Amino acid sequence: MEYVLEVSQAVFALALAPLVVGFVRWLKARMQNRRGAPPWQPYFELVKLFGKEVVVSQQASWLFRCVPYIVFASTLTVTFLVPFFFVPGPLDRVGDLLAVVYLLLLGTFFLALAGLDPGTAFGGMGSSREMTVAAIAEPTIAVAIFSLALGAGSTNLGRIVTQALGNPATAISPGHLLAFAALFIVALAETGRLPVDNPATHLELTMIHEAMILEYSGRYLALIEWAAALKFMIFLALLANLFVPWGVATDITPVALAVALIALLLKLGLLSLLIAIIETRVAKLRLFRVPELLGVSFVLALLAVTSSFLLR
Amino acid sequence: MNVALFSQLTTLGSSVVLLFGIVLLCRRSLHAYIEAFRWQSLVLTALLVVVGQFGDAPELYVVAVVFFALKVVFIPRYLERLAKRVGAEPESEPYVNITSSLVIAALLVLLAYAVMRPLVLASQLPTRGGLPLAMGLIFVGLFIVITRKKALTQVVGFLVLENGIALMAVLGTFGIPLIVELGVFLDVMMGFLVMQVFVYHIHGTFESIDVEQLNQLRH
Amino acid sequence: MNFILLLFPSLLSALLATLVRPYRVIIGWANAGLSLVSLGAALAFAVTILAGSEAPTFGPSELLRADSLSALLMVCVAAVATLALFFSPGLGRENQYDVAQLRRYHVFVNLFIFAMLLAVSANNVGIMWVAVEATTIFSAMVIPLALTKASVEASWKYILISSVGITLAFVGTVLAYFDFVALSGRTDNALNWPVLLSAAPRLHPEVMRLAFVFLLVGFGTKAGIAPMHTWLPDAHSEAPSPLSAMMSGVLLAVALYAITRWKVVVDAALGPAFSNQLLLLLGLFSVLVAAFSLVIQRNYKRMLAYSSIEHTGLICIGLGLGPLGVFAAFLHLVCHTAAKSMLFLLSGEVLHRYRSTELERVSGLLKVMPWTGALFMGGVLAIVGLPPFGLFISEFALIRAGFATGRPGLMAAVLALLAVGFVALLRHSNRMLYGAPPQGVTMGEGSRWRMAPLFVSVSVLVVLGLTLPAPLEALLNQVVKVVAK
Amino acid sequence: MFIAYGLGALAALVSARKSLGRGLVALGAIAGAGAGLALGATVIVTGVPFTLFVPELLPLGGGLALRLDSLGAFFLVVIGVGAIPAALYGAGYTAVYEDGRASLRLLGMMFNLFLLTMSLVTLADNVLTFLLMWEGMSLTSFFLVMTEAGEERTRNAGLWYIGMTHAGLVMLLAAFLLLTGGTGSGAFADLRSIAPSLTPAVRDIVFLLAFLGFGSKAGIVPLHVWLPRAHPAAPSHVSALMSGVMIKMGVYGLLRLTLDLLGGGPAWWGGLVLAVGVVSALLGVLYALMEHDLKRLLAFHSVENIGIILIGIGAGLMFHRYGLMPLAALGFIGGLYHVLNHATFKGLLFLGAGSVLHATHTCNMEEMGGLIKRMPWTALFFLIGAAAISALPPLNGFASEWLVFQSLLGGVNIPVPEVVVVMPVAVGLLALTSGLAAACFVKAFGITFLALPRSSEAAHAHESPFSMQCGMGLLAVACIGLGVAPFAVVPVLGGILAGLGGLPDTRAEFTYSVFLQTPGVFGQMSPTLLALGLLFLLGVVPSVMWLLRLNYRRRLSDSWGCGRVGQTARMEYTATAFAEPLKRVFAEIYRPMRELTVDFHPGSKYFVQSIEYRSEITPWFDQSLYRPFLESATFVAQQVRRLQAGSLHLYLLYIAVVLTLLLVVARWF
Repeated sequence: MEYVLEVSQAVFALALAPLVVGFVRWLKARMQNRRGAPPWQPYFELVKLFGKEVVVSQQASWLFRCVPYIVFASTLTVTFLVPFFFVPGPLDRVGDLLAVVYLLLLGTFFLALAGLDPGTAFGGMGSSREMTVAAIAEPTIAVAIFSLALGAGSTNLGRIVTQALGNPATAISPGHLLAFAALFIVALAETGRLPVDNPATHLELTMIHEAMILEYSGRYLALIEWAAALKFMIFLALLANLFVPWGVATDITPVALAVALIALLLKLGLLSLLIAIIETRVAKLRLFRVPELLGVSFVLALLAVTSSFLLR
Repeated sequence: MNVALFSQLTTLGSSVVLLFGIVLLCRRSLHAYIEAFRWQSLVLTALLVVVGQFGDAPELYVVAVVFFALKVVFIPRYLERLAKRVGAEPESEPYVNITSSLVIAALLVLLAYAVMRPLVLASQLPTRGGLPLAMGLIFVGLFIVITRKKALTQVVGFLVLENGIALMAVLGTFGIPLIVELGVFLDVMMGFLVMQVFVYHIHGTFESIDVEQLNQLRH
Repeated sequence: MNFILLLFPSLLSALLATLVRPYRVIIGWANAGLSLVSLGAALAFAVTILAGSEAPTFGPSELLRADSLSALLMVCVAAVATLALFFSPGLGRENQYDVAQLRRYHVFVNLFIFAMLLAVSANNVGIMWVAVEATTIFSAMVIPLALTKASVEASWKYILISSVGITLAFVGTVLAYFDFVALSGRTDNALNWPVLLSAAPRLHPEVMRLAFVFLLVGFGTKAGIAPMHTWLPDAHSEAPSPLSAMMSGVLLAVALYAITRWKVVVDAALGPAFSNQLLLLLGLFSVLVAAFSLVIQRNYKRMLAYSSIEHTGLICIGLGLGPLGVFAAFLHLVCHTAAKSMLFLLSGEVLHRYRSTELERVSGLLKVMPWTGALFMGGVLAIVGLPPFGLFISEFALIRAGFATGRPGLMAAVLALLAVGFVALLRHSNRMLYGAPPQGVTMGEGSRWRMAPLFVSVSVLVVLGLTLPAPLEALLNQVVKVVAK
Repeated sequence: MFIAYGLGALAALVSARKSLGRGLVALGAIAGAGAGLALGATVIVTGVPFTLFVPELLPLGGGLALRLDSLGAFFLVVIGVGAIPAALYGAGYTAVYEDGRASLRLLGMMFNLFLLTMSLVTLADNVLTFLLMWEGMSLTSFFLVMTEAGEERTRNAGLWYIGMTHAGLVMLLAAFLLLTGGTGSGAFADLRSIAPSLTPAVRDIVFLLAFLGFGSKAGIVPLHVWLPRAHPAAPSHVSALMSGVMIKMGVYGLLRLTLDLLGGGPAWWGGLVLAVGVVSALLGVLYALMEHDLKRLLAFHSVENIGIILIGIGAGLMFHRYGLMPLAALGFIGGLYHVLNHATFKGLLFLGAGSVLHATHTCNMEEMGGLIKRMPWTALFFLIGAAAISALPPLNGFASEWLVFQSLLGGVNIPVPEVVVVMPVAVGLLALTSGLAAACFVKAFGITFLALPRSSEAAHAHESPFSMQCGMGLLAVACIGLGVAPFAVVPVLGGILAGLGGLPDTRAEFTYSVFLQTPGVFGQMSPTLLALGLLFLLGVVPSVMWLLRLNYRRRLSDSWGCGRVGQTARMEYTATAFAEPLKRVFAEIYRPMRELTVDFHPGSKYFVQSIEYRSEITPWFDQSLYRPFLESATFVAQQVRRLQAGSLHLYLLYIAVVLTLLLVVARWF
């Protein structure tokens, strides 16, 4: 039964991911007084891309063609380790937060290689920037979640959530707040959102993520886009469930699950709103200001983990 | 046999020997050096005889004979010939000028007295009075070797140094065992010969016996 | 009888070289052959000592005597002499000397060897002094084989400094003798070492202190202890290589031997503290001077000479460290003798090929002369104290002795200085061994078999590096018994 | 083992035909390493130490004493793991020296002797044996570094190497002799019994000396300066061994002395090791990022990984001090595991770099590119190595770093808060390090192997011979195996540590279960299942797409260049450009020297005629630490040289002065 739930969680996340992206876009459009595309627009785009033939650079190697699958698979693996609406899943023991962080890094690593593969200036530029961001962002995630792990006495996400459910008071400890801020900033950076990167831009010189995948098309692009959406989803879920775990089901009763589902959607909606507001309010940072922002978040995370080391 | 007289004589003799050493300091010409050295050796020979006489050490007579032959006759004559051969240019101004050399010599003798104090105390010999003077002569000889610039004058200084040791030996121990003494004489002679050979070499290769120019080998 | 076999051959060869004029190649070979005899005699002494028999003596009033200490030194001297004679100029191979020079060389080198052997086998310390003085005279005659300004200058400095120093040593001898006479009248064998030693406890301490200062400075000049070492680099760099090999390999050892002899007497008189202090002080200073003089060095023979000073300093430190240290010191002495003599002989080959003693003129040695280069490298690795060569072990033992006698500070300083010398030596020898050979240097080994004797040295070093043969260990232990009771 | 190595060395000497000689050398080395591996394995499994005592040799040090306990056995195994592929690889690689650039005989002999002495270091059981083997290892590796001594650069590197390592030996000698505390015996057993009786001050000095001494071999910052010099100079299979295995001997020595002989110490020991580890890790990877010489880059990464290992060990030492034995064991296990892993992937990477060098005759990444098409196997192996060193799951780098992280998190259990503060900082910086490492290896692999060749050499590169591929392949397999099956390794490591410095047998904590877990189940993880999951999904996704009959047509075309056609290598991103953003981020640490010279058209300054941009980075410790030291040494030397001024009178004066001084001393003091 748990296994079924576990798999359903993943499938649910996979299915919902494009919608969340679309929803954020839609919210943004509304705030900018545009009608904007409907939230489910991303599904159409995926279908279209899957239907198209792929054009591959003749300078690219076999690596270029493997990368989309690697990225998609690694991100999907992560979804199995992240609690969405049910804890503790049986697969929770398979990988803890370090596994999650490094699996995401795995995806980034290969995506960056793929960016270098066709030998265009844009690809290289994108990879360089992406890795710069990732090199500072990934550790921040690890450290931020460590501060929670210390509170919960485990590095396994499911267990952290369970513990937090056990004593909700921890949610408002200083360590948690700092960690939340840090993780939120990183989430923006990692998922290529403003003010770090502009998902809607088409000016290559300002692109990070988009520049890296510039050479991709057809089903490859579809996979990568979907994986990106999934990554976004994962980060939202982490933010939602690790810090405000309320509602997450611990026992397998239809009621609990229904409540959990609704709670999750609610939290996702709120977070999307928050992101949409930010994205409409702030302008994109100059590239070399980005590390400063990430540095801030890294320091925040460091403070968070230190405080939870000491206040434990 | 009159011990007091003996000690008088030896002290007198050793002071004369030292005096010649100091006289050496205030002379310039090589000839004067050699003369002073000859006289010093002569007095030393006499001293040897005296000690041999009073301190019933008969083998000292033998020593005296050899010493006379070597240091009064052979070496000075040889030095003269050498000086003629290499052109006896007078000793240019030494590193320390004469007056201050004399002062330093005096200080050295004082040091010798201070250093030799325990020996003087340790011994009951009638000749002990001369021991510090012998040490003083050794220091003076060393001083000459250090400050004089001509190869030949350095040789003379070295010989004075050896005289000092001979003096000390005869005063302190009435001569060292004969076989050693003979060995020492052998060394002295060979050493002297080798040195004069090198004086020739220096003169041959450097067209002068000024040691100052021997400063090519460094570090 | 054995003493005759030890001393006579070198005299005989000197005589031969004197009589036969002009010089003939056969003389060189005859001398080399004769030196083997004295080597055998020396080994025979070592054997008799190890057999546990009383130290044999010889001559009127026991003029000569061979205890374990003498035996050890005899073997070293005879071995190095043999090696050097086999490498001497005028053994058939082309050389830059004319017959007169060769004759002079062979006369005086053999006399030099005789003097050294006499010095280590003399029982009477006066005779010992005479012999050491004689070594100066004879070796000085050989240094300027080819009359150049440099060689004349070097030998003049050498003879004057050494003579002055040695004379001071004689002052020390006389002082000690004086004290002895003042105590127990004049006897003919008074200067015999055992007699002195037995009388020592009753001698006046303050007199002996003065005597030891004179002796240390005097023989120290000969041993190349800083700051009396100044003649050493000049003489070594200018002398014919076999002679430098003997001077650096054993002459210094002989001087150290003399110091050791007197140290024993003085220690018996006033306890080891005084002499140990002086030895440690001067030893450390020597190591310091040598190590830093190695850093900036332009001449490889001078480089080797300074390393000799460094090792002399080490041996002095060892002598000042009590029984353990003495053991290490004499082991070190043996190893250094083997290594340094080999290096100087090789440097002769290098000089003969490159026609220069300048470091920057010499490069690519390993390409130019593979065997010489390899041996040279081995020698350098040995003298900087790397395994598997004997000096690694002896230095280890020496440092350990220092720590065991509670002088960690001193040992730390020594280690640091050794490291400095290590890097400096390796830097220079790197430049010599590798790189592109300069123009106009004929490639290829001269005659390979001439190197054969040197493989003996190398194998000795390696054996001493991996193990300590029982006979040598026994001999060294007896030496320790003699030196530091 | 000894015989095999010995024969290998001998074969190198006598081998008539060069190819035959190379084969024999490799054979000897492989046989020897295999024997060592077997010996180590048996000791680990049975737990019965192997002892051999030869009193005839080294009598002064109390005989040649060999004793292989489980700790030494582990490192012997590491040597075997590193040596076999390297030897295999070397058989093919050394063919380039047949042109007489270097003596194959010397190379082969030293290679075997190097392995022999290194193996004996792990067996040594008394001080002299240890030091002898240690110095022998240094000397032989020095000769290996000097293989291409024709070049000035190599000689320089060799000198730096031997100098640093000898300085290290000096400190070790002092440390050990202090430890013997006057008593002659240097047997480790005696040291163990003496150590507790020493005063704390002495113990501290011993520890510091040993840390510096072993650190200079391990390459901790700032004693690492020889690594980036020596590794590029040495033949690649040798650098693989030196970087993968030899520097671990420093770790072995540190563990042996600190944990085994001294039996642990105050908290600041661990703290110091931890701090130095963190600094080494961070600086190592930062300087690696700025390197464009492939082998220098890898050398700096060795510094980084030594740092990670030391972090684990330092944490272990701290826990040991506070009696948290399971956590201490976890820290040490993390460190040791990383030792093993680093031996595999760093060896693999150096071999890969060697193949690239072999093919393109350059190590400068800016002249490479596109090699993945010409040398696919090398590229694949290098990619595996790069992923492993970037700690990407499910490869072995991840497993060991996970353990180190977990042990650091265990720091919360330390009762003293001011000590605890160290841990989170270490956690953060370690995380940062691994992130940067990933970036660095994207650069290393991407610039070297992907895109278009940047030079004709790269364009005409060729795949390396079979033996070299075998060498790399073995290590690649090892990387994967050690990555997916840590559950088989960790308990063994626990068993190895049992009893060292009072560490308990942790077989209860670390069981042979598929799930890696930490004491008190703080964290759980199963690389095995992760790997399976990844593979499964990698299979599922395409097959699903195939089932859905998606459009799987593919068209080849030119890369898009803003509508510009005809792409050239000039358009590609360079390594320098790739690293530029990070260079700006960490400019405080790099303090790069930048100069931009623009000369304008005489007419108007809007027309630029030429732009020249230079940027250099010189590590600060080079000029702020080593240069002053060398300069002062030279200064003293110049002063000392004045003694020998050439004036005879001066020399005589010395004698007189010394005489007078000593006389005064003797007379009145």
